[in-house]
Order: sequence, then structure tokens, then C-alpha cells
Amino acid sequence: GSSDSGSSSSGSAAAGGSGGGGGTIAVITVDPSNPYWKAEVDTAVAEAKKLGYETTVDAHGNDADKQNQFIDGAISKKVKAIILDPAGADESVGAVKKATDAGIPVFLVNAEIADQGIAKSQIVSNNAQGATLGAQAWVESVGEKGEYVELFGNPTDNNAQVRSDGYTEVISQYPDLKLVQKETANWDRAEGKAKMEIMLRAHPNIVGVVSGNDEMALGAIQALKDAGKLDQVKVLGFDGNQDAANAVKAGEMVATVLQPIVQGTTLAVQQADAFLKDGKTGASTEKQAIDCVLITKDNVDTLDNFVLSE
Amino acid sequence: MTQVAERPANAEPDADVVLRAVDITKTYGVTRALKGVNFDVRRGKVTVLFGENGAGKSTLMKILSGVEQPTGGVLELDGEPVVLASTNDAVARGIAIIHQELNLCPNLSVRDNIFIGRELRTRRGDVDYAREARITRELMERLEEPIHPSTLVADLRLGQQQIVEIARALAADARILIMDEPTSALSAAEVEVLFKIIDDLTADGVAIVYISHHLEEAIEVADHAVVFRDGELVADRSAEGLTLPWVVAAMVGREAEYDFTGAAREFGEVALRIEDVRVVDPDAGGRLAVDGVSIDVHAGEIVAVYGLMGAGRTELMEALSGREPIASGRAVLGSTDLAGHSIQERIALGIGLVPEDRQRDGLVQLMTVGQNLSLASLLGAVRRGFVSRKHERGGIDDQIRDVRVKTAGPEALITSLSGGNQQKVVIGKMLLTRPKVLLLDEPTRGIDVGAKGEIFSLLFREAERGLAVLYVTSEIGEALTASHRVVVMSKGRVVREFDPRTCTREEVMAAAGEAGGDVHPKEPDSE
Amino acid sequence: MSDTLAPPRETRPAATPPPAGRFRKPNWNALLVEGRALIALAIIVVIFASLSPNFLDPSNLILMTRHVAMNAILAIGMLMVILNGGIDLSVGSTVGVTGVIAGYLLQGWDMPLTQLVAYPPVWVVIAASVLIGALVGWVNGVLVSKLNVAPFIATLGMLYVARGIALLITNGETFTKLQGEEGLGNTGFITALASAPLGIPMPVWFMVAFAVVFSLLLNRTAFGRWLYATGGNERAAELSGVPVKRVQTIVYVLSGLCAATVGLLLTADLPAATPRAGEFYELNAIAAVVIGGAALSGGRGTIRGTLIGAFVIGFLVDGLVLVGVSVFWQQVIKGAVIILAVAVDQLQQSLQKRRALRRVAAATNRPGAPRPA
Amino acid sequence: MSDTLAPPRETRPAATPPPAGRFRKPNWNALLVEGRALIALAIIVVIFASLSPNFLDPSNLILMTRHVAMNAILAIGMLMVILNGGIDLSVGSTVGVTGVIAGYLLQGWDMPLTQLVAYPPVWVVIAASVLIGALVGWVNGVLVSKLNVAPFIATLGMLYVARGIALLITNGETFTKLQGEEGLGNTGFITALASAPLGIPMPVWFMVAFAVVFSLLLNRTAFGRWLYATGGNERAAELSGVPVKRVQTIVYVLSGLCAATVGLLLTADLPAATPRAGEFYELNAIAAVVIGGAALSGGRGTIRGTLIGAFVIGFLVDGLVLVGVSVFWQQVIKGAVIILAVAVDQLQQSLQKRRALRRVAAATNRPGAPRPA
Ligand SMILES: Nc1ncnc2c1ncn2[C@@H]1O[C@H](COP(=O)(O)OP(=O)(O)OP(=O)(O)O)[C@@H](O)[C@H]1O
Ligand SMILES: Nc1ncnc2c1ncn2[C@@H]1O[C@H](COP(=O)(O)OP(=O)(O)OP(=O)(O)O)[C@@H](O)[C@H]1O
Ligand SMILES: [Mg+2]
Ligand SMILES: [Mg+2]
Repeated sequence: GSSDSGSSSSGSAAAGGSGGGGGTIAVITVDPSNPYWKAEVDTAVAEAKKLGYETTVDAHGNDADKQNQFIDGAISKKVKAIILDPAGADESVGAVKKATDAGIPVFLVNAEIADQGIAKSQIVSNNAQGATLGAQAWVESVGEKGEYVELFGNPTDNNAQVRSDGYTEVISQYPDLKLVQKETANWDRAEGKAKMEIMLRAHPNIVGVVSGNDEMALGAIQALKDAGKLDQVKVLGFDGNQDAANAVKAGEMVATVLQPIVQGTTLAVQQADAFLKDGKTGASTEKQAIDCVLITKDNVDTLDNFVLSE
Repeated sequence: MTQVAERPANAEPDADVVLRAVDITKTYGVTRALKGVNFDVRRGKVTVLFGENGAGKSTLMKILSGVEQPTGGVLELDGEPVVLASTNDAVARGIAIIHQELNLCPNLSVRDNIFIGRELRTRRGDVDYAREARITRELMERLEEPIHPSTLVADLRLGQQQIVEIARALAADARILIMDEPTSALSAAEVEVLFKIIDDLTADGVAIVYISHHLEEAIEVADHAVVFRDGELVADRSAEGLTLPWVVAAMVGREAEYDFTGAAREFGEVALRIEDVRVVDPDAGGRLAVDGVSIDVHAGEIVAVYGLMGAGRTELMEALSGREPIASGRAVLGSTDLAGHSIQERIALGIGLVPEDRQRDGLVQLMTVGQNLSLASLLGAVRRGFVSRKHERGGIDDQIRDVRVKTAGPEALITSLSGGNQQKVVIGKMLLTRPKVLLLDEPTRGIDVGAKGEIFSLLFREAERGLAVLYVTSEIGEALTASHRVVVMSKGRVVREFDPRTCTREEVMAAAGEAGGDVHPKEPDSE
Repeated sequence: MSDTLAPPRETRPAATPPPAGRFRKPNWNALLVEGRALIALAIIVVIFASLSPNFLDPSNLILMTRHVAMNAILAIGMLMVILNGGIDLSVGSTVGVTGVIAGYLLQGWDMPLTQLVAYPPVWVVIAASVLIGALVGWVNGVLVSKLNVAPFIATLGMLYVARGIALLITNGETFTKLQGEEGLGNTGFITALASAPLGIPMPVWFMVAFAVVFSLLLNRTAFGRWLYATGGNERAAELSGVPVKRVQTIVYVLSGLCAATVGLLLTADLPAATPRAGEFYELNAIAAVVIGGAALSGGRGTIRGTLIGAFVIGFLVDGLVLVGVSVFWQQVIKGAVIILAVAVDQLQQSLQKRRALRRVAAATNRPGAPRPA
Repeated sequence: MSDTLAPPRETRPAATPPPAGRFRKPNWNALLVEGRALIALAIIVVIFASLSPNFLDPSNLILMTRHVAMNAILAIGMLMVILNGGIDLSVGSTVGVTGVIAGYLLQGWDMPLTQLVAYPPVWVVIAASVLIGALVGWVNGVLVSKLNVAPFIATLGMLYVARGIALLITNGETFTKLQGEEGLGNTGFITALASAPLGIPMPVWFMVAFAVVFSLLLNRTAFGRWLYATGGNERAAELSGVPVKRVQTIVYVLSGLCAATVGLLLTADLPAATPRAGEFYELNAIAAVVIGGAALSGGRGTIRGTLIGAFVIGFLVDGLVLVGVSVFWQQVIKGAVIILAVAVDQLQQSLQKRRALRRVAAATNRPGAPRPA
């Protein structure tokens, strides 16, 4: 917002570098109480430390206004760079612009924003591609006919939409697979379980569940266990967090899609470092989509806390 | 009852009548508060209503002032039928009321309370505080009460709060002014002032309806007397030759004057020893409401503490009950020093308080008569961890009988009782705890003679069984007829003690600093 | 109310009867209020039953009742606080923190100052988190009773504090190794709390147990009466020797205990201990209590009503999912039902009042009813 | 001001008023309570200033004040409701729904029954969403005043309903085309609400304007007095002919207006209209009002205090971010501060009382014991 023109001068002035070591990098994530984002934070902090930066961590919980405040805070703190997991593609444009105007380079991880040329780099895991991967694997295991339900992420989070679209894109090619109900469980495990339990009542003979993320999927799995229907119903997750990995190992989850969040975050911090050193991120494009990896029984053993050891 | 003239409902209207209630009935659920009452209010006259607690006086007044709607019957203003749908309706038609119980906003100033709902505006349309303040000051002078317009009502003594209520009614410039128990918390001098004002008003042709349980007082102002009993108008006459015995007879249908001066007076040893007690005024910090009081009360003795409002008697009572801390000095019950004991422990030890303001401190309005009665003695009814219905109910029934509560039964809501009967419940509650010493603060405020008699005979009966009673009263007559000893307090100190059999009213009132015109301290903080 | 200087805030006319339960004389108004809640429940059941064949099928009823149970247990604790004239916004966070404590201890507690990791047996784990719940409640109680902090504020602060602590304990992680190990002798947590003896899920058993115990507490013990009294008129209760401060503290402890129970049941049910568990549960609990006929001003409310209220909320939420109403509509409908369920009986009363006025108008043979006072 | 804004007797500190008190009383307690809030603010400023060199840097102060402004405006509306003895939990959702309305209209409103798309000018857009805000408030008001639904419940229901509607309007999406188009003559929304005349951000200007207008309303008009009266003793106010019902309705409308204003400011500030905007803002607003010395029981509170309260909350939150306190600790500290800020003056009071007692006890031997200095 233009209302910050007042503070931009002081901001850019400070970009010259205060703070100890290599200065401070602000890491702004969504919600560290979710394993996925926790991995993101931990990676960023570790990598930054390795490169000799201080870090501060904030979590906006997908509240764009909170994100705004954290950006403002970072500007006041005169940090050298911001690693941001944006709260919504559209809402975040203003915030990123604000920081850039204040002379602080912003590096996006995990999710993108609607505009280009503002952030230095947007390193996103390719949700659409990941969803397609997952959907295909899931279709294989359920066979090509039957009723299924979908657990939808937080409706106001565009990743929920992207993944859902990816699923439907694939599954819609199989006319005999019918989506009988779509409920949101707000990314949450407990809600995923409760919703699944009820949906099982409405549609007792479903053959599969596709879930927007692992937490909801794990909730659904527990519900299916309690109902003794786990063998009849195939569950697809997304994120590739450790609990999900264990579930895949145990054959309770058909597959989950690993978002290379660790890889992406590492890249983001490295590019931030490069940019601060010689003004270039080193990446050819601003937008860098890192493909997701399908996690099934075959490769699950190589997965450890969001990292695949080839 | 011979001189009681029944008034036919269809009497031809006489010119003086401004407001007439025709065949008014009012029922609250099962209780029939009013059973077809015909009642006239006359221009320039003071019509006084007599009647026991629950006779229906306040109910009728609430109807006349638009607070309540009658179940049946018609109101005629200047011969025209009217519906008073709200208090605004009534005020708009020149009818103002002083409610029996205070209706003030404690968080607002005196000025604000007087002008709420009928603000004076400046040309700019905002409130004209200056003018309001000026008028308030004038009213306060007229009432001879040195209260500053911007004083918080919460900071006023009960008495002063009642003055504010009166001032508000006066400010309405009503042609019909209803006063329901306006003096229950006023000192004799303040009452005199009120009566002067009433004279002025009637001279200007204002019609006044006056209700009070201070019968002598009421008889003094009456031009016209009306007597209620059980929701019916049983007598209606002019005030010539109106006498106390007649009123009492008409009210209760029997002679009910009480006089316990002759009561037995063999006392046990000291039950409660109060030694040089000081209490800090809870509101005005640092100021001493009680300043070095020493009183001994013996088992079987009934001591009346007489004094003006603001004498600090309530604070003394509250300190003894454990509600307020004793700043210095000792209070010893039998052999145990009360210092450091909670209210609960003190009740267990055998001393409890019947508070001054029954609505604020005495009753749980959401509960039934029975639950209120048993509240303080509940632990006594506990068997194996549970409250035994049998034991609880037993105590309740006894108490309802002993204290003569007029109620549909233990399950009736306490709010369905009239003021007097509610008070009996509060007293009964404390008696159920089998106290050694009973403290009562204004136990007969707003209670009719019949009930007063019952309450005191009850107290004396208990006294003969060894109960020690210390009660606060502002009614001189009561202090002299219903006590073994009268202690006079003034400005937080005990000024003198009297033997009711030998002393005179004048002596006592003088001791209280009540004689003459200027009795109320101009400097409230010198109380 | 008509004659107190500063009346306790009343949401209802003075002439409403006391809480049900003391003398067996039926007390109509309370019944009526609950009746109203029952009607709401009946309507919900009828509608959903007609919309979805599965709604009334026993297994579904059991399932929904299990969902209801969690909220009902919280609501029972909340009722204690509301009867006292207070409110407890921190129950949701308490659910979170107690659940996390349990998960943490089951994972193994690496004891401070030592290299050792302790694996306390299940009963210790349960005791510990129940204790924590009571502790949180006790702090609330002290803040309210001793320091006179407004309940809304005290528990609002605690809402943040407790949640923050839950997050700090787990450092954001979710504990999932709750089944314990034979060798360590800490197995059985899940079976103890998430099994279904006689086909009835554990949470339901707990709900029933809590309902029985707490109605006894309210209707048969001195404490119960004291609670209603302090809610009705604290000053009067105090002068009658009721230990008002202690009562006030205890109700928050009780609420904390209920929250801890839910925390444990929820953790066992998932089975996983997540620091976000229980977020915003307080709102449903409060709604249940009020739909059940309790007055937020204190002194009025019953266990029976509260349970009905919990069923209204729970059946509604599940029913909407069952018939597949869109997510956004679910919110709108839920809000509307909460309001309606409470508004209905108020409507009744105001209608009665207006009728009374019309009678008067008729009596004075004036056309048209005057505006109600 | 000092006449109207005093707390009821019970909550007044022991050591007021001085001898002359009965005759001219500047309103000590209100000042004292606010003083307490001011102290809290001072402490916060000092701590953060010492921890972060940038805290006191003007641009940062302006920045934080902009954040404070949003909450402050909500808090002013909330104060109206709380003075009346009510509470408004729906303001957050109202922020959301009004913002979304604005976004929707700016995107272009495809009119029902036609193929046309309308692009209303900015002033219409603003008027429309302000109107919606007032409407939401009015519904709350009617529920509370006419149907006697407990404020907590009425507005809790509205919290769900309004949020649901916001989501339904956007279908969960976010509107971002807010800058309008010259051709359509609907530009200027953002500049109008997110610019910074004289270097002071628009929200701050609004905060100041609202503060002035509402203190005039409270202290110079009859409505203001009526509001304090209804909060102090509703029954008495009603018997004095105060239109208590209307006052009650109006306060919720005012709260709705404030929420709508925030909704617009927030949307312009992002700039984007998201249906989840304003979630849980009500809690901060309530906290601000209470920290500012208002009583949730009604009848006591000031605009000045409320503003201070808003600054306490706002500076705390931003300060914690500025000095980089861990996310989880932020919650704990925020909760603790809310509680402390309110608990402190209660402690004060009891201490003063004890001191007064000790003074008397000490001076006992002297007859005619101490009068206060
Ligand atoms: N709000 C009410 N609900 C139910 N019953 C009521 C109500 N108000 C009054 N009553 C009943 O109506 C009758 C008359 O009450 P009222 O207050 O008019 O008596 P009163 O003559 O004013 O008594 P007192 O002298 O004690 O004031 C009483 O029996 C009382 O129980
Ligand atoms: N209703 C009240 N509101 C505020 N302060 C009061 C009230 N009643 C008493 N006080 C305080 O207590 C002091 C003593 O006044 P109070 O009238 O209670 O003495 P009292 O001798 O008990 O008079 P009474 O017992 O006749 O009411 C007063 O100076 C006043 O400060
Ligand atoms: Mg009366
Ligand atoms: Mg007194």
C-alpha cells in the first residue's frame, strides 16, 4: 500500500545491513503447528544459520492482514531478506510489494502470488502436477469404478482449489468413478475424522477418499479403521509428512504426494543469500516450479521428514 | 369497624377528582393483588393510603403511573378514560411517582438521575448541563439537602438517595404526585422538610397520593384517608378525626399496637462484647464510619441502636457480621474473638445479620421462599453429603409458621411476596441458623404495624429463650417500645444509652442530634 | 428486580422461577424453556430424518451421540461457570493442552537434569493431564474470585496462554505414538478411552456419568444450592454464610476438569495429540448451555437442558453434513438455529404481554392497541 | 465528562474521594483506571524500546498506530455495546462481509434478471457496505432488545451467519480487482481509503474522527446519558422514560457501522477482499475496551480509555514481532498481558484497603482517629 511510502526510505537506507553476522532473514510461514510448515520453517532456519544469518520466524495462519503486519514488522526490523510462504495468491501481492518498495528482497516458497516481477523468486511446489500424480496412483489402486468422496482443504486457501482441480482433472476421465460428496475439513485431522464418519453413513459403500492434505487423510483413515472399512476404501493424501509416510508403509494410505518443501525452502534461502551477495538469485526465472514426488509403498522407505534420500 | 363507610362504585363524580380508578383488578399469576378497586385522587388534597404489606397499595400506584397494566378496570383522567401504556404516557399527562424502592442509576450523577429521560437542551440540541445543574441545586436547597449536582448517586447514603428520588419527582412538575414510602430512609427532620413541600404543592392544587408505614406521620399529612386490605378498598374517609387506633383497626381489622416495655428482663451473661470498634467507610476510604464503639449485649437482651442515617450503624452491623473488616478494637462472641472469622464461621459460631437492603443483600430473587429460608442453615440439613429434603423442608415449614409469612407455599417465588413478607423470610432465614446473637439493620423498614408487632414478639420470644438481639432502627417509637435498652449513635460514636422505661422521646432524639431544624450534617464527611 | 438499586442484569422478567430440581414440585417455566429446546431438537430430527434415510439408523445415532458427547461434557463444565454468572472461554485451549500433556507423557518424558526417559503408566498419564486441567481452571478461578478479574477477560487471557503452552510443549509437532509399549507398561490408553463397551462409545459413557454426577451435585448437595444462590444474588448468598469465593473458584476447576476429560477422549479418539485440538470448542459449549435454557446472568440453568442443547448443536452439525449441505450454508444455518432456538420463547412472552395490553385497551373501549410498555 | 463516567459503587477503589469529594468530584476512579491502562502502555513502550532500537523510530510508530487504528475503531463500536451491558461477537464477521460486499461491487455487480453488469461509483460502493454493516448491527439490536436474546448468543449466532454469507458471496474466492477502471468511473477506492494524507495513514485519520464523534455522542448528547443509564440500571432508566429498547438497538447499529468502516479500510489496505477478513477481531476489540477500564456489566467506560486499551494490545503484538519473540511465546505473553493489565488495579484496590485499615489500627490510641489527607 502507498501508505508506507513514509517508511520505505528508512527501510532501504537500512538495507545496507545492520544486525549481527550476515544480518537477519525474516521467515514468515503459515502455521508451524502443522508438520508440513514446521519442516519449512526448520529448513529455512537451519539453512540460514548455515549461511551465517540470524532468523526471525512468524506465522500468519493464512490471515492476509496478519501477514501484512509481519511484513511491516520485518521492514521496521530492517531485515536483509524475507522468506515468505504467502497467505493467498491475491491478498499477498500488496504485502510483497510493500517489502520490495522498502528495499527488502522477498523470496516466496511453497505458494505463489498473482503478480510477477515483485518477488525475487517464487519457488513453488507444483501442486497441480502433484495432484495429477496422486490421482493417477489412486485410480490405479481403486480400480476404475465406484463411488468416492473428497476431503477439501480450507475453502479460502487456493492450494485447496488447485489440488482439488488436479484430482478431478484425472478422475473425471473415468466416468464410472463418481464423486458422491465433497466436504471441507479445514486441513484438520480431528475434523477430517468427524466428517468422514458422517459421510460413511451417507455413502456406506464408497471405494475411495481423496484428501487435500495428509492430516485430513489420516483423520479419514482413523474413521475408516473404526468403521472396519479401511480395506474396502483407498485413501489418497498430500504433503508427504511423517505420519502419512508411516500410513503408506502400513498400507493404510494408498499414496501421498511429497511436496519438496525442504528442497524448495533450501533453494529459497540459498537464492536469498546469493542475491544479497551479488544481486542475483542465480536462478534463470523468478517462478520456479519444483515437481512433487509420488510416495507409495515402493519408495516410502527412502522418505525421511520431507526429504527423499535417493 | 362501624365507622368504616363502604363507598359505592357508582358514586357521582365530584368536581375535585382529577384521576379516578374504576373497578381496577390486577392479578399476578395466581395472586390477586387488586380485586375491583375504586379509587379517587383529588386536586389539591393529600390522599393517604393505609394498608398492611401486600394489601395492594404499590400495585395500584404502579397502575396509576403507567408502570403496570391493570388486568381489568378503567382509569379516568378528568373524566376521560385513558390508557397509560408507559411511564412516559403518565408523565406526559402530569402523573409522577416516587417508587417505594429506589430506582436510580448508581453510576450517574445526581443531576443526571434527575433529568434522565427529560433532558434540557441547548439551542445546539445538546444537553444543557449548566441549566440542569442549576435546577438540581435549587431542588436540593428546597429539600435542604447539601448534595452537589455532580455527586455520584453511588456515593450517597440511602437517605440521600431517597431525597434524589423525591427531587426527580418534583422536577417533573406533575399535577398528580404519587409518593410510595418516600420517607422509609429519611430522618425526622428530612421528613419535616418533605411535609413543608407537600403543603406548598397542595396549595398550588397538586393532587398527592401518599403511602407510608409511619402511621403518625401519614395521619399528620392526610386530607383524605383510604384503607386497603387484601387487595380491596375497605375504608375511604376524610381526615377529620382520623386517629391511629382507627387506622390500625381498619388496616388489620383488630387492635395491633405493640408495647414490649413490660417484657421480662432477666438476662444471662454477656453474649456479645463490642470493645472500641472502629470501621473504615467502605466507600469513602480512610474515613471512619464507626469510630470507637463499645456495647455489651447480654443473652436474652434486646438492644436497639438508634440514630440518624449516616450514623454508621450499618457499618457497625456489617463489621460484626464479617462483611466489613474491623479496623481496630475487638468483638467477642461469648468467649471467642470474632477477629479473623469468615461470615460463614461467624454464623456457625452463632451470630448473623439481617441486612438493611433486603433486595440487594437479603434475598436471592431467582429462588423460592423455601430455598431462601433454608439457605443459611443448609449444612444443618445435610445427611451423608446430600441435603435431606425431609430435614430441609421441616425447618422451612416451621419457619413459615413461626414468622407468619403470607405465601402460597415454600415453592412460591420470593419475588411474588410483598415487601413485608419478604423481610419476614430474611429474618426467618437467620433464625433457622439458631443464632446466639442476632443482628438486624432496620428490620421493620417498610413493614406494616401488624408485621412489626409479629416480628418483635418473635424477637422477644426468642430473647426469652436466651437470644441476644442488637438491632438498628430509625423509628424512635420502635426503639422505645421494643427494646430493653436503647443505644444512641451519632457520627460513628455511641453518644448515650437509655432505659426505654424511664427516658423520653425528646431526650433520645436530642442525643441523636435530631432536635431542631438543622439536623443533617452540612458536611457529610463529618458523619 | 423492581426494587434493587443496581439489579443484577436480567435477560428475562423477574417472575421466572428458580432452577429446576429442588423440590419435586414441577416448575413450569424451566420445563417450558427446556421444552422449547426439546422442540428445537425434535424439529431438527424430523427434518433430517426426512431428508436422509440414514439419519435415524441406530449406528448413525450412536455415532452422532459420540460427537455430541465431547461438546456435552464441556457444556456441563461450562454450565457450572455460567450458573455462577461467569463464563469460561479457555476450555478449548484446555482441551488442547491436556491432550498434548497426555501425548507427551505417553511418548516418553525425558526427565530434566537426567538422561533418563520416563514412561509413566497410563493411569499416571491420565491423572497428570486431569490435574493440569484442574490447575488451569484453578488459575481462572483465582483470577476471577480473588483478583476480581472479569471472567470473560480472565478466561480470554487463559485462552491464549494455554494454547501457547500447548504449542510450546509439542513445539508444534503432533504426537501419534499413543499406543505405548508392552515392555514399558504404558499401553491401554487408547483402549481405555476410545473403546466402545456394549457398543456404546466411551465418550458417551463419560457423558452419561458426568451428567449423573453433576446433577446430583447441583440438586442434592449444599454446594449445588450455594452455586445457584451465588449466581442469583452473590451479596445475599455471602451474608447467608455461603463461601462465595470458594464456590466461584471451584466452578472453574470443575470446568477445567471437564475440559481435561474431553482433551483425553479426543486424543484417544484420533488417536493423536495435536496442539490445535479443541480450538473454538468453547463457543459450541456456551451455545449448548444457553440453548438449554440457562441465563448467562447466572442462577438459572439445568444439566438436563444443557444436554438437550448439546444434542441440538451436535445433531444439526452432523445432519448438515449427512444431507450434504454446502460448507458455507452450514455456517449460516448453524448461526440461525442458535439464535432461533433462544429467540422463540422470548417471542412467546412478548406476545402474551401485548395481548394483556390489548385487553386493557378494549376495557377502555378505545380502538387499537396502545404501544406496549 | 467526569459526571457521567464513573463506575458503580462496588468497584470503586477504597482511597477515593477526598473530603471535598461529595461536593466537587473530578472523576478519580475513571482517571485512575485509565491511569492503570496508561501505565501498562508505558511499560510496554519502555520494554520494547529498550529491546529494539527501531521501536520508537517515527515511521515504525506511525506503522503500529495504523495497525492499532483498525482495532481501535472496532473497539469504539464495541464500547457502545459494552456500556449498554451487552457484547458484540459478530464484529469480526461484519468486517468480513462488508469488505466482501465492497470488493464484489467494485468487481462489477451482475444484476439479477438482466445480462447487465453494474459498476457503481466508489461512493455508492462505500455507502452500500456501510449500510450492510448497519443492517447486521440492526438485526443484532432487534434480537437483543425486542426478542430479549442474550447479547452473547445473538451476536454469536450472527458471527456464524455473517461469516457464512461472506463466504457465499465470494464462494470462498478473493476479490482483487479493486482499483476500478477510468472508463467505468469506479476508481479511487484504494486511494480514498489507503492513502496517507500528511504522512498519516487513512485508518489513523478515521480513528481520530471516530474518537471525537463518539466522545461527543457520549458526553454531550441525551443519547449518551441514556446509554450510561441503561447500562447502570436499566429498570430505573426505563421508569425514567428512557427508550431503553431503542438505545439498545442503536448501540448495535453503531457497532455495525464501526465494523463496516474497518471492513472497508482493511480491504483497501490489503488491497483485496477476502471472506475470512476480520476473523477473531472481536476478541482484540473486547480486550481493548476492558483494558481501557470499561465494565462488562455496563455503565462504565470511556473512549479515552478504550483508545489506550487498543494501543496496549496493538503495540504489544507488533512489539513482539519486532523483537522476534517466537510465535508460540507471542500467544502466551499476549494472554498474560491482557490478564495482568486488568488484574493490576484490582490488586491496587485491595492493597489500598489494607493500608487504610492498618493506618486506623496504628492510630487507635489517638482518639478521633485519622481523617484522610
Ligand atoms: N411482580 C409481582 N409478581 C407477583 N406478585 C406480586 C408482584 N408484585 C406484587 N405482587 C403481589 O401483589 C400483592 C400486593 O403487593 P403490593 O406490593 O402492592 O403490596 P403493598 O401494599 O405495596 O405492600 P407493602 O406495604 O409491603 O409495599 C402482594 O400480595 C404481592 O405478593
Ligand atoms: N446505600 C449506600 N450507598 C453508598 N454509601 C452508603 C450507603 N449506605 C451507607 N453508606 C455509607 O455508610 C455511611 C453510613 O451511612 P449509613 O446511612 O449506612 O449509616 P447508618 O447509621 O447505617 O444509617 P442507616 O443504618 O440508618 O442507613 C455513609 O456515610 C455512607 O458513606
Ligand atoms: Mg408497597
Ligand atoms: Mg444503614
